[in-house]
Amino acid sequence: MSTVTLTIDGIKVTVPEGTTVLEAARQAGIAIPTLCHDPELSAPGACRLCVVEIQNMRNLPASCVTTAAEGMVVSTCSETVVEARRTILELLLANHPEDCLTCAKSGECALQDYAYQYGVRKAGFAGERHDYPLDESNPFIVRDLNKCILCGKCVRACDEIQGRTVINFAFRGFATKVATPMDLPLGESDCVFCGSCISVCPVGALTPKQMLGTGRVWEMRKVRTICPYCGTGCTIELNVKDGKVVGITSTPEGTVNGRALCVKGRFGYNFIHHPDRLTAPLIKQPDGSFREADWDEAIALVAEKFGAIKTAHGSDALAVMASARCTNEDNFLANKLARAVFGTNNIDHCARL
Amino acid sequence: MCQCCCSAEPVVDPKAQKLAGVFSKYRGEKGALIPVLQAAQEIYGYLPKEVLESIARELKMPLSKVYGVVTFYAQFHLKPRGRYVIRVCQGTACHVRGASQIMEALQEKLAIKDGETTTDLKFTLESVACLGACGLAPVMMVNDETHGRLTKDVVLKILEQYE
Amino acid sequence: MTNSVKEIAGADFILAIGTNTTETHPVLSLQIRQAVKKGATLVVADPRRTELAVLAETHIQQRPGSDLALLNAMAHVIIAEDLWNREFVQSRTEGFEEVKAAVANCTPEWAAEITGVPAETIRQVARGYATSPRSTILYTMGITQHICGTDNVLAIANLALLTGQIGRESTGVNPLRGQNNVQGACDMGALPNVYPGYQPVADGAVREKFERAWGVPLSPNPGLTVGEMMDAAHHGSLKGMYIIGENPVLSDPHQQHVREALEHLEFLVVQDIFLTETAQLADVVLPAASFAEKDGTFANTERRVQRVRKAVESPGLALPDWQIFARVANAMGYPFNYSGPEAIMAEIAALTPQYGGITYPRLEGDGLQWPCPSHDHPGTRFLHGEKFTRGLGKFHAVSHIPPAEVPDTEYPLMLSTGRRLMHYHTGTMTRRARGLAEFYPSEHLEVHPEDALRYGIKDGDLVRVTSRRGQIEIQARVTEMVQPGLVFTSFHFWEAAINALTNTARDPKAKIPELKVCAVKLERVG
Amino acid sequence: MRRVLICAGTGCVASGSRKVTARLKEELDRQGLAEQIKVVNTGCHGFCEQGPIVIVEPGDIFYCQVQEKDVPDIVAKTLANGEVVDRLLFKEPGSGQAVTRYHDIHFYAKQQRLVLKNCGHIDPENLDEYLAVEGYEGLKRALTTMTREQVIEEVKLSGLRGRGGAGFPTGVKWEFAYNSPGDKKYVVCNADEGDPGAFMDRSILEGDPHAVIEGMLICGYAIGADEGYIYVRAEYPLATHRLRVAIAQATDRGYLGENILGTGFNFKLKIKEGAGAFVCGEETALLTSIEGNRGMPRVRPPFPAVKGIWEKPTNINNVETFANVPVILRKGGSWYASIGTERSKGTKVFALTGKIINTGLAEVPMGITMREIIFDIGGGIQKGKEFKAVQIGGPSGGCLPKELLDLPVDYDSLTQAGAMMGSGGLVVMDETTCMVDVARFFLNFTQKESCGKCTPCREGTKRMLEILTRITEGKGEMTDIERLERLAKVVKNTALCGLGQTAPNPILTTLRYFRDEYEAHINEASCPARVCKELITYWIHQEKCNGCTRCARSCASSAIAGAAKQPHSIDPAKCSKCGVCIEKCRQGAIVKLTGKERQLVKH
Repeated sequence: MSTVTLTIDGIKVTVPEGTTVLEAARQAGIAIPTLCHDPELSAPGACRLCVVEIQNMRNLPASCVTTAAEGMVVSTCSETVVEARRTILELLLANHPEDCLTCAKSGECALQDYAYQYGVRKAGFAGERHDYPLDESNPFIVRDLNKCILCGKCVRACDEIQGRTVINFAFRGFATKVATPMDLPLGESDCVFCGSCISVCPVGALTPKQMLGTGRVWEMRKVRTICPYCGTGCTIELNVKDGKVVGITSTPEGTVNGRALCVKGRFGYNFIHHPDRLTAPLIKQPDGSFREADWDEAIALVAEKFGAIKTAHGSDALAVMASARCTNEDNFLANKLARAVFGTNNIDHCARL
Repeated sequence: MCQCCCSAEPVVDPKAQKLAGVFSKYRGEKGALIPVLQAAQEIYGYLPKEVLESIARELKMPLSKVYGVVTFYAQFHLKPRGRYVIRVCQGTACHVRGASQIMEALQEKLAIKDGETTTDLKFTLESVACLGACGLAPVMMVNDETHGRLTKDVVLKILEQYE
Repeated sequence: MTNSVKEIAGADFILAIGTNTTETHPVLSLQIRQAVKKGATLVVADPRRTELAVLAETHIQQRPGSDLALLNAMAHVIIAEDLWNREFVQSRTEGFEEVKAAVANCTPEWAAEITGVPAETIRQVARGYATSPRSTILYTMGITQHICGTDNVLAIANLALLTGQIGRESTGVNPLRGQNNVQGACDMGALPNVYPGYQPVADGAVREKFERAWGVPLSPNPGLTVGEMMDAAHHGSLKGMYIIGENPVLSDPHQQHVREALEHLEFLVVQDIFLTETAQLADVVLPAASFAEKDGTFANTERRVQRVRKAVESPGLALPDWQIFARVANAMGYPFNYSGPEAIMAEIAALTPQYGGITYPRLEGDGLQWPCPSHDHPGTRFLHGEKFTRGLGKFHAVSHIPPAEVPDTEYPLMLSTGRRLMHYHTGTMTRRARGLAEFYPSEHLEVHPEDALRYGIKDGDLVRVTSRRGQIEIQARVTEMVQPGLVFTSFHFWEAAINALTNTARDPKAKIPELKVCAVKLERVG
Repeated sequence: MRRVLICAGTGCVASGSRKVTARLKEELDRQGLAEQIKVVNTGCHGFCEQGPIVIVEPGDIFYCQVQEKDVPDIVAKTLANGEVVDRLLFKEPGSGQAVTRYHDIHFYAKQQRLVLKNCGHIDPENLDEYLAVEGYEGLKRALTTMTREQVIEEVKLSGLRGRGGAGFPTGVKWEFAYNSPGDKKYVVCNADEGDPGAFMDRSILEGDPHAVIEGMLICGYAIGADEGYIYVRAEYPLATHRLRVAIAQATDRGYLGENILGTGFNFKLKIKEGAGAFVCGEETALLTSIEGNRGMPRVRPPFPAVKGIWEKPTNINNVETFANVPVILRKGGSWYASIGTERSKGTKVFALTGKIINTGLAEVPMGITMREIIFDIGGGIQKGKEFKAVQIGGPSGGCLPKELLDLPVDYDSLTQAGAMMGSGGLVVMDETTCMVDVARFFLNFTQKESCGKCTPCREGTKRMLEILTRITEGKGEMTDIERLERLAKVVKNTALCGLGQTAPNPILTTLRYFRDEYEAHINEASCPARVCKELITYWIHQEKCNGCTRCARSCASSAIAGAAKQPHSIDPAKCSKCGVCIEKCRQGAIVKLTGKERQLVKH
């Protein structure tokens, strides 16, 4: 593959032909802020935060959509560039609620981070702000379009990752918004609540409803594991706070799924700490009701009863129904229990259902 | 779904029939959405939700995309419009020759704002960027007819023609 | 799956038969959408007009239980029109002549009668499948939950063998596994006839290997399948049962039969995370850890073994399943001494050739797709590349048989069952997941408008559905998603336990119950 | 045979030319002259203000503002007896002298019409008339005597630059598309003339549609395209109609379709009607719109020449550019290059509007000065007022002051002065035009027409408009000017497409040339042009008012009080500042006060 060499902030960088200036800079360890860019999605070049100065080019091109060329001389932090970025951030903040204190996204909000980085304390351009009603019409996703910066990642994720295109840009100019058909609440649209839009939203416009108020981002421990539902095997991250799973997020590193999940995978976790969970062995009493027992008693009873049946009627009077929801290790031991301990091949599970 | 009048002949909606004609004309043509929307609006006078849904179905595209296109272009309307659509030019030439006063006069007379329709569905009033008849500024169009060299008085007289 | 999930996006022609992928495998269905976006032809064969069917270029709306006729007619067209892959058939398969003879009379016109699908459609789909550079077939329970389930699968394999549409990237036969670790449970020998790694219990050498490893003599007789267990329990030859993480009272066919069977047992142990409908029948209930509370591995539908990681502590006394098994085994005099799941995996690897190279450190990151026989093996993206597991791919002559129970004057409608996007299996988890339960709180029965008219049913009416085995009451949803004569619902809701009605008739080979078809009648309540 | 040419352009139709045509035909029938005299409906003469225009040939007699009632005179006198009807002649502004012959009128005499040559002189709905004036000869020459490369060379030699915006060399653009690999290519004509105040493309389409089609065909041959689109804006129904007729006729006669002129060249042409979005005039947005999407611009590169419609190489030029091509092929590139300046060749059509006497289209050689256009051709400023500024290039352009009146009009000088050629709209402003208000007007326009895709344009135009509005309302602060300038520069530097990048131009030029007006608004609460309503008060000069009551009777807000024959006065609290009273007052007693003057009223 042919390569090109360019100079970015005085550093010579060699990259494969076709690489964008943004990627080239990142390879050289130079951070360029972006809001609408996402390596997994198409590049609209819309937010313009990633502008840079390139010798012999008019204006300030957006680095995310400018291809690196041989001999290019790029400056990512000249005064003009910084001034432009600061102004763009000011413009975005001028139409953004200043409620970071209570915003669920605080701590992992790109707009907040960049405002901090560029020292934009408040919007310099007071004027009209959007005043859209909050869309909380469904139990999964809260949409606050007042916080939307129109980066369009959700639109592209819905289209390019999910292939559903439930949302799109509607209207134009200052009135542009991300909308469902006929601008109905999400709950009345064809949305299937996969939440991919949440996973790409850089600000607090799209948040998982069930996680609201459960903890700040920096308080969460993320444990990477596999979804407990269908056989696709999506990677999920359990968000843990104070010993509780308070939410599920996806990660771009998901092997099978990337950031995509379905509604069950992303929102179907409340059963984990449900009060109905079994917390102790139960032994049925003569009247048909259960009483709690400790492990020793319960296990002794099970061993005794199974042992007795085995002795009286032979191993094949016993059977094990293993589980397609248990781990390989669990199932291997179930299999060993049936065959080596019970002495029967009567083991099966619900593979056929 | 009709569940009550099973014996009756299916009623054919002439507008729906026309729309079906539009679909067959554009079937398989790339980039047909905008002309199809234009034709549909020609038939219905505006673009009701059901029409958008059938267009999305026919053209095999997401409804959100259809909605996005409809709301992007000034030509498309989601609400019923007046029999007479008054388009008042707000172009540069008209602006410097007092187009805003023409607009004001019309708003006052019809008691509606820019973009609105009178309750009797007679007039719809809207401003347009330029009608390209700058020589006659200020200008307005009523449906396809252009009227130029407007003054407040002239405008009121023109309205009377459409009673 | 013979292929990997992501390979689906690279296919040129996809036949999705008996799979409601967007609802049952939502994330996997994204690959189908990608393929369609790139220009692939999608053909969906499903008696219901599912979302995937709407996305398809062709929707084959066959009558339930007529898949085999459809598949054989496709084979007929491929042979008759000389579209089969001579080179592949000659070098890689055996048994072609038998299949050729078996499908000789399966003309599309013949199949049209049985399936209700126009002959020309069958021809076109067969041609498309045979001639596209990379064709792939996806299926799930719509194919397997029939008394001819195995034959259906064999008929699909026949098509792949005929055309050589297997053993290449994005090209193969892909059953989509329905549960998170159904692949792993099978891999781990939770099957009556095989040890881990599909090693037959009847094979002396294999048995010897396990006897040596486990230090006890093992039974040479294949055991009972789930359905057979229920029958055995029902007539008394099976006395004790240990059910782990399953809820057969709701998930298995003919609920009354299952319930009675479990009640006939001398001793029933149920190990689960909730007191399910099945657990309520147990003598002892053992509290297990949920997936979030334990370490281990799952194997997904593409044979990828991935790490499950503990995030939180189990509630109360609940323990990971493997620890409970160890306690039971120890108490029964056979010590299970494992330091943890990683140690168990070491034993799995030692005894299971496909897992031979799998260790926990190697599973960090993307996991491994089996077969992974050795520590330096990178895993396998798609199967049957050079040769089939058994050497030559074998054709199987199979022929159409009607469902075990077909509509008649008393029970004039067909009932089929399946899943919904928002719920999962018997609802044990999803109905306790706040948002899901709130958004999809109750179930309904899909009824075609023509049938609704016939039985005087309006959308939202409460209806009684009755089969020879039982009855339930459920709200009707009048919709054209189902074809006339067919009603459909899910088995997620105990309030509308549809398996009270379903048939226990089983496929004689794989013992899969015919959940996809039974005869019912419908009446409005009140 | 005598011919009567009646303009049927949009302007003249609006002034009643259809009725004139009908009446004339009726009259000729009645007098039995129908056989000898041919009535031809033509396209626009570019002098719409004088419409309906009727020309009698031979003799080149130019009648203007002709109404139905004038028809009998024209028939009886001019057509029957060769007499001129004096009252219908054009009177030169200033001198008031009546002019008989079309080409003697100053407005036309100073023009050099290449592109507009046929407009008004042939029937645009009759292909034969086009053929009679060497129509399709350029195409014939290209197809039968030249290679594709030679055609491109000829266009490069002509020095033709794009007439729609930034003035990119047309031949070079064609060469890119020619060199772009691909077996399918497109030619697109941008007829989405959206600049308010520009209507040359409309006139060309209405008056000479075949010239545009011929230009596109030549381009198609040159770059290797076999399909084309003309994207016409929705507000131009007549132009669309004429194009449809022209395409049908050209297809019938073998100028479009398969095997054109027997040369094996194929080309089909479709019309796409726009749906009302100014941004679709931006070439990538236009392509996106043709594909059936929201007309949002795409990032360049890749340029349309590489990835245009449906990712295929596409060459896109505007109407006027294509209309220049046939004459270049007919007469040669070097002939064409002899017109104009060193770097801007040929002619340019300007739309003269605003406070100018002769409103209309003027085609002039490049390099002519602004003064010549405005004063010699345009006849100067209306009502004897003082020239203040000319806004050139539409919303993307800028406002130039009288100091720059002698600026030669070419691409580079205009850009240097902070404006741009754009599509060639020239809006003339006099002392009664407020430059802050003009800037606000343009920002209001670009803000409304912003597609909403990129941050600087979507949010930036909104904020600039808000600041300007504040200033025109007298609520501005001096820091607003600073803020405006900073914002304008960033938007110019960072916006995604041409619309956004040029949106600040009206602000930047007015700030550059008329900064004092901004300062007056802010510091003195004064609108020197007496336009900004919040800063003016209507006042009746008590000594001049004769109490005729005309003003009071015309006031819709009942803000004027006063007894008959007594001086009247205006109640500022009620006054809506509509200005009707000033129009009605014959004494010149009503004036607008601004700034400190307004204190007069309070006392």
